[in-house]
Amino acid sequence: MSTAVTTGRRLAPQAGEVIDRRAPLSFRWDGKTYTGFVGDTIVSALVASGVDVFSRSFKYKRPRGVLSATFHDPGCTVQVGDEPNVRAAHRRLAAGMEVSPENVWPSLKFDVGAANQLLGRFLSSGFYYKTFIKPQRLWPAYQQILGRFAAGGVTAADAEHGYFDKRYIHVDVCVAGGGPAGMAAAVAAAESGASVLLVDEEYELGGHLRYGGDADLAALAELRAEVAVHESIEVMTNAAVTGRYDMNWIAVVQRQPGISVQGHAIHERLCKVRAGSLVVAAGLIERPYVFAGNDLPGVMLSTAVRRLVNLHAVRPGDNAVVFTANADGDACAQDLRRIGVGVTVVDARTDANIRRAEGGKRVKTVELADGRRVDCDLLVTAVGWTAATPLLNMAGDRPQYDATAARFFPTDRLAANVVVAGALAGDGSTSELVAHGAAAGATAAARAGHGSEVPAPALARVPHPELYRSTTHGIVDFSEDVSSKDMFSAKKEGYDSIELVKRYTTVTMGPSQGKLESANAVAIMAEAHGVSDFNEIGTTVWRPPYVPITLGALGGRGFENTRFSPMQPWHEQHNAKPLVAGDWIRPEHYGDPAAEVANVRRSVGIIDVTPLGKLDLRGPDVPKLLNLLYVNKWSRLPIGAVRYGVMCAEDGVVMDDGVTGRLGENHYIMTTTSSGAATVWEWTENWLQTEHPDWQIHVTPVTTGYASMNVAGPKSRELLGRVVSGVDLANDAFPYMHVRTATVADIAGCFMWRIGFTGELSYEIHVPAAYGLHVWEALFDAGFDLGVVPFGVEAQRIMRLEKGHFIVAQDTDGLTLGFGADLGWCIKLDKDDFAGKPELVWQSRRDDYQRLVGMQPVDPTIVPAEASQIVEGTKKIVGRVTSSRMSPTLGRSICLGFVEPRLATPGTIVTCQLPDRRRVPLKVIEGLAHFDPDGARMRI
Amino acid sequence: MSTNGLGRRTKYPAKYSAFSLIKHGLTKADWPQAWRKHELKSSYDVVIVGAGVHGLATAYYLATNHGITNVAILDKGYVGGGGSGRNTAIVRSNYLTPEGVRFYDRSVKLYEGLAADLNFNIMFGQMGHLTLAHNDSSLRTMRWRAEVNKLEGIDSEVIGPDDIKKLVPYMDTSENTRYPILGALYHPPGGTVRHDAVNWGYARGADVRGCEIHQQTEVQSIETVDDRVVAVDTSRGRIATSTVVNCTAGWASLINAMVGLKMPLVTHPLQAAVTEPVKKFLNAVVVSGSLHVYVSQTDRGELVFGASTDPYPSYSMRGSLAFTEELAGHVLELMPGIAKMRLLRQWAGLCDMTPDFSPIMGITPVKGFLVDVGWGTYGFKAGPVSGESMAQLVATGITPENIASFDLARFPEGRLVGEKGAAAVGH
Amino acid sequence: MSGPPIAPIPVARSPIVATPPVEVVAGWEVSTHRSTAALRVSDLTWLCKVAVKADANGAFTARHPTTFGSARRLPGDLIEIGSDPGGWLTIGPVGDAAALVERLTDEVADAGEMVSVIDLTHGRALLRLTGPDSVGALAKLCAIDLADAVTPNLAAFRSSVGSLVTDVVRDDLVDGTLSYLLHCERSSGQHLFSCLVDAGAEYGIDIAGPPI
Amino acid sequence: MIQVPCPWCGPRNSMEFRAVGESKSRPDVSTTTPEQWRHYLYTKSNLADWVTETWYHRAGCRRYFAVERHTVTNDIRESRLPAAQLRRQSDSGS
Repeated sequence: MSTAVTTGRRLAPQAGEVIDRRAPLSFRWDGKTYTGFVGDTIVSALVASGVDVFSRSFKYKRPRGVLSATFHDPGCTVQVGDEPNVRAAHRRLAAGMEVSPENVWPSLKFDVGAANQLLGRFLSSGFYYKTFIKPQRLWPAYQQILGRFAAGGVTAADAEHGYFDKRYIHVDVCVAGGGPAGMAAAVAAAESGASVLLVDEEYELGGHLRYGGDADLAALAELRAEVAVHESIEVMTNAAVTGRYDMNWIAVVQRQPGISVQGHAIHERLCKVRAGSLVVAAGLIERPYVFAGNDLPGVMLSTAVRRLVNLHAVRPGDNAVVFTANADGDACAQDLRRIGVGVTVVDARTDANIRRAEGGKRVKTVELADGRRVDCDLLVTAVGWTAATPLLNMAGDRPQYDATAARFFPTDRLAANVVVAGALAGDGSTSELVAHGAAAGATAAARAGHGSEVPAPALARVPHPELYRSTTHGIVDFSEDVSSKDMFSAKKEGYDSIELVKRYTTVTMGPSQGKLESANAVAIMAEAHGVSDFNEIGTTVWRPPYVPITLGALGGRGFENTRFSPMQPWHEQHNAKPLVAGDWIRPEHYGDPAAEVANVRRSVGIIDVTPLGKLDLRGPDVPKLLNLLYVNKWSRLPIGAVRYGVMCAEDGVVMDDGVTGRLGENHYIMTTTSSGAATVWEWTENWLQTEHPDWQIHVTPVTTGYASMNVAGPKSRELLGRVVSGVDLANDAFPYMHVRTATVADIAGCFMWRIGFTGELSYEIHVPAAYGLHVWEALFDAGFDLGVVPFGVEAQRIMRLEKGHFIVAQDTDGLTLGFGADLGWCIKLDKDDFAGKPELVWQSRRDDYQRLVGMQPVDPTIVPAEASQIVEGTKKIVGRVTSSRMSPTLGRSICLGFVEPRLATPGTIVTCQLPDRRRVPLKVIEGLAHFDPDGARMRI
Repeated sequence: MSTNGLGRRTKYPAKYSAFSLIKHGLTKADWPQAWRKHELKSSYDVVIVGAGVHGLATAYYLATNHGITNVAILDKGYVGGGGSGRNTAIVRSNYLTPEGVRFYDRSVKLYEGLAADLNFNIMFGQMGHLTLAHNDSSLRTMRWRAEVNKLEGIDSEVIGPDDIKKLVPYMDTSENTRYPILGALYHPPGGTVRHDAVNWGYARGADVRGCEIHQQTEVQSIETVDDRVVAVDTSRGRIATSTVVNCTAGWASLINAMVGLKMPLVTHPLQAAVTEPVKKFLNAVVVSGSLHVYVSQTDRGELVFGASTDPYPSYSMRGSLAFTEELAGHVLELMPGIAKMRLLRQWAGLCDMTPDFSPIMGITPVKGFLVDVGWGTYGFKAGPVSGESMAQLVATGITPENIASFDLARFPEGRLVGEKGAAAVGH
Repeated sequence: MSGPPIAPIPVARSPIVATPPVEVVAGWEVSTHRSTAALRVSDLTWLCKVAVKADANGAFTARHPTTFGSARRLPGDLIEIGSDPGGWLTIGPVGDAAALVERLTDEVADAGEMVSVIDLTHGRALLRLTGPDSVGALAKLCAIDLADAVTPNLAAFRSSVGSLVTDVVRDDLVDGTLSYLLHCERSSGQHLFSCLVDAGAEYGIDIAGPPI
Repeated sequence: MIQVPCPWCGPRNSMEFRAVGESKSRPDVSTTTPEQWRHYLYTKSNLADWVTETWYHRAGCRRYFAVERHTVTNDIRESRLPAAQLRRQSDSGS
């Protein structure tokens, strides 16, 4: 590599740099305009422009600069436009980016919060648990103030949602980590014939090779070429495996994948991967060193310096102290010398050490263990590594500490479909790591059914000094501002397990989730406990996601099923007010529900009841099934007849109701409530498949095979007479509670039954769905002169309430047994068996349950809100109103509700408390029906 | 009965206060242990299994209200390491049944005085609690709860979209959404506490009064003679005792099995998650039953999410991706503006669900074996009152009126509690 | 209007709003829009669909060896799908439902076996997604592995597509172009259609009327 | 997401299914006592171990079947047709 001439902080062109100097970009930071190049991260561009401080720390508001120059860099979280908490040391620069600092109220430079530094000694961890206790009434005020210190960026209520996306991926092998081992694993797996997904967090494959020397760059070029030739390898960069879940269900987040959908750039995409095997080649994360002043701007990890210098051609300082314990630190010193930075090496391997760093907005002086003081503007530490084991952890492993190599290693507790590759397993040269990766890749492929396993060549565990904390106290968790001193005192207070100290001090709980600090946290705890073996301390459990993922990506495109009837276009043209009823959109009314009621009572109206559940039942054993499902009897239902039935669950609680009609010898149609359609079908299948597989019955749901419409009102027969052929509609020929198949408006294959939910003469017509709109329109054309108008769900609710017909789950609840819903008339306890029979038998012998009754407010103008309570004395609840409406037909308010048995006698006056706390009298009526109790109108 | 009569008279080795903070800051003196370690004794008057909020509170009230201090609290893990440290720490009393309302209201009252009682700031923020209704039937249930709440003197009312928008400006209250917001049950006293603080405060309070907390002490079996408890065998040795209180939530069935009892309990994981912090924008607890989500924002700025329990029973606490997907999708239905916020961490706890969404508290067919289980997804908010009531039962042998309807016998006798209507997600 | 009503001529309609231009063909309102886009979705709801239920080891099964999870192309432009254990769905030309029901019923009428034949033409919405990028689009909606090894041509499965229970049959075109038939409950047809259009947007999906 | 091996459709994501619960046999309604019946309705073993459950493939073949699952690991070691169907098959077989 040629010696570079530096211009300001931007170095001259050099091999391996990822910036494109022909493509300058201008952006704004903290209100000022800066420029950088394509390929720069926000931070590298700012460092090149002389910016040192990117944020203030969470608690003490200390200035923070570059530490790791990676996604996890705790001091480099910024606001970009309406996007909070952007990782500025990772996010690549884009033209016109509006970047602003976070946590710096009122400004990055002047910061009142910095006063906290003086208070620091009082703001020890958990201080808030120990104060603001009294007086209690002031706590909300204290809480307001604490809230101001909340970290992070800002959101806006009206922020643009952005385009997010998801996709499913099925591969034989998923490789997490695109360093040398990961790339080799992918290639080997592909050569075994496996399909491969290769995922890396950075923008290019290569891992640490990217910012290495000439040899590294050469090796990298080779590996990249090998990956490229294999079409069976899908490469995802700037992406991360965020979680490994049961059975290798793997979450991968793709950030700004550079895909545009109809002009919207995809912000993030969640890939849900089902992989035969997972290769974890996540590598090592360089560890910060704990000492006084270790969070000063200008104190950086060796890998941070090498990234800035070699990838982004940025000069991070002029005078450096390099505290190194390994080859990477040495290489960093080399790089610094190459670009002309003055370097003082402090070599840990010769027992030299640093004690503390001093400075204000940037490090000025380093005090060494031997007392020497060295002035510098850059302090580099290379004290060792944290193994990136979260994915292994999620796969059941609990990595063990090895004091010789001074880091954690995987154990054999790993799930068989997860394989470790590369530096996680040990140390080695590039070629050794590649060999290890290749073996891991082949083994992973074999476990996914391709080729055969290859034993991995053992990687050495190179001895490394155990360097965690100097003789001074410093920051352990940079994003939470937790110091080693905090952890010592927490332990002394009895928060002595790693989980307790984590919760008490919040160490490892911040945005970097322990990536940088977990090893140090364990080491500090071991020191506090005076134990040498870290394994006695254990580690906190890493939880998904490995890196934070946007809610947008997790939510995806939000496909929510919505169901419509064939008549929906007509409803929209006629200004129906949409009612969301589960998945269905239904007309609540067409403007005036009361008028719709009046019209039905006076002449004729039509309602769209397509959502009614319909099951086609065929076979000789159908009566057995009906007898089992319903509380009433079905053995002798004649062909052409329909019957109302109620279903109870095994606990006797009312579950569903509807009518079932017999169309032929072995052919029945069952209707259910619209919300109960799916439940009743599954319930039916359950009985047939698990209790009575010997019964000859075929069940077919035909709910939306038919468009269903109820033609109701005294003139409904006359209207139907104009469009129905093949059926004699005369009262005696087609009586109440019967069914006929017919041709309606030239559409054959319709069936219609005569029932009366509204209490009027009415026919429910079921039409082959594709002709639903045709028949619907034909009915309105034909009935124009009869004054036919549509009516909606609300009008139907009013009319059924006038008739005292209850609605399951409104006039009953999760504990209403059959007799409580006034169903004694249809519950046939003399049947051998039916669902819920035992509970109903026992209930029939009791008298202690609330009864469903019809009620009318004594003041007919008062309509109690539904769920108003029936009370006695100051607060005793003795019932409630379940349904309540103003009846246009009766010109008075009417109710259904529950009352204690002793109050159920007709004529009883009960007290109802309205939401506004007024108390009004209601009179219990005879039966449930307020209108036409003996049902004469339905039988005309 | 005073909940802190004896408590006031007990001296903490170091009382927590602003003054003591400054003193310790200046002198750099160490704080004493919040609770101590002990050798396991060969016998205790009462053995409480589970050092979560229910077990610790039971011990605390045994000591403060009844002077019973020869008590061991055993936990196979660490203090508050189970559901008590994994829940979303929502406190409210706007339940459906009068007995439920009265019970949880007592808990809210205890929480309001708890920081002073325990000399430990539990950070009870009563920012208000909103349960959204997206269809007329849930709106009816909200009205039902509101009316029962009012009769019990609880501040609770149904409000409309405009008022909701005022309380939560980020909420999309427009009509043309897939899940339009028709209204909400608004409960001003509802809010959140710092769950760890509650656990630790009770632990410290129980410890200073002589109760012994034994962490890393797993119960392996329970000895009975003629259906009467005589001893508990633990990983650290045998304890003779005549009274065992099962406060182990998701693991309750396993402890019950040690005395041969089966109950209507099914253990389901309940997952939760937090986002990265952003500046405060949400000043209420928001719950949507239909969308299976609840959310609040901590003082640290994180959004804390919860949802309904996992769809099948399990003792696994590994968490699932599907949970975070549904959660995010539904939260964005409510607050589309926060799509670019990032989920930071997810975790799971174990819930022992009952058929009627009410706990099982009190005596069992095995004499001396008491249960405080079946806490499902609503156990934390009931911690203080459960501890108070269980302590009274242990001390007096008489089941307190406020837990009488939560007895185990209600199942064979068909007297289920009617919280079903309000349950689903409601937390 | 008064006097004797004039009954309009019956028109059958799909649950999916037809893309203009729209014509009535064979009694059905269909889009006649044509597309040459690489990825296309067509509404084929008008095709007839007949379901059969029979004993899994009975006479009907013997005559119809289409196994559960697979499909066969049969003479007369029929596709027979093994849609359920002991259940079949036959898709045929528009208007043939009645004849098909009769034929299938008569086939084993004398076998003494209980066989149910039901016309589901009106109960199901039917779509065809065609083009090499069909997999990419479907992979945004459906968790099933669509690789040839797992779901080859004429594989059939029922799963969740866009959070909707949907029947999927891989039915490549004669020229080998990748193509899928998808059908769901009629009332959710518009939803399924919208999901496919949204998922296909990245690949420039276009809407085409049914082949006439 | 765990995969449930459906006896008819093969392994599918658990989202496609409904977990019905511990497999139980229904008491004879003509002789059952309240204790027996409510034990059947409510009481659960709730083991942290291998359990036999009923699952329903809601988004697939719409079949109920039995699953042996470990409630700690969620591993599934077997899935088979419901007991009643197996009985019937063996009956017809013999």
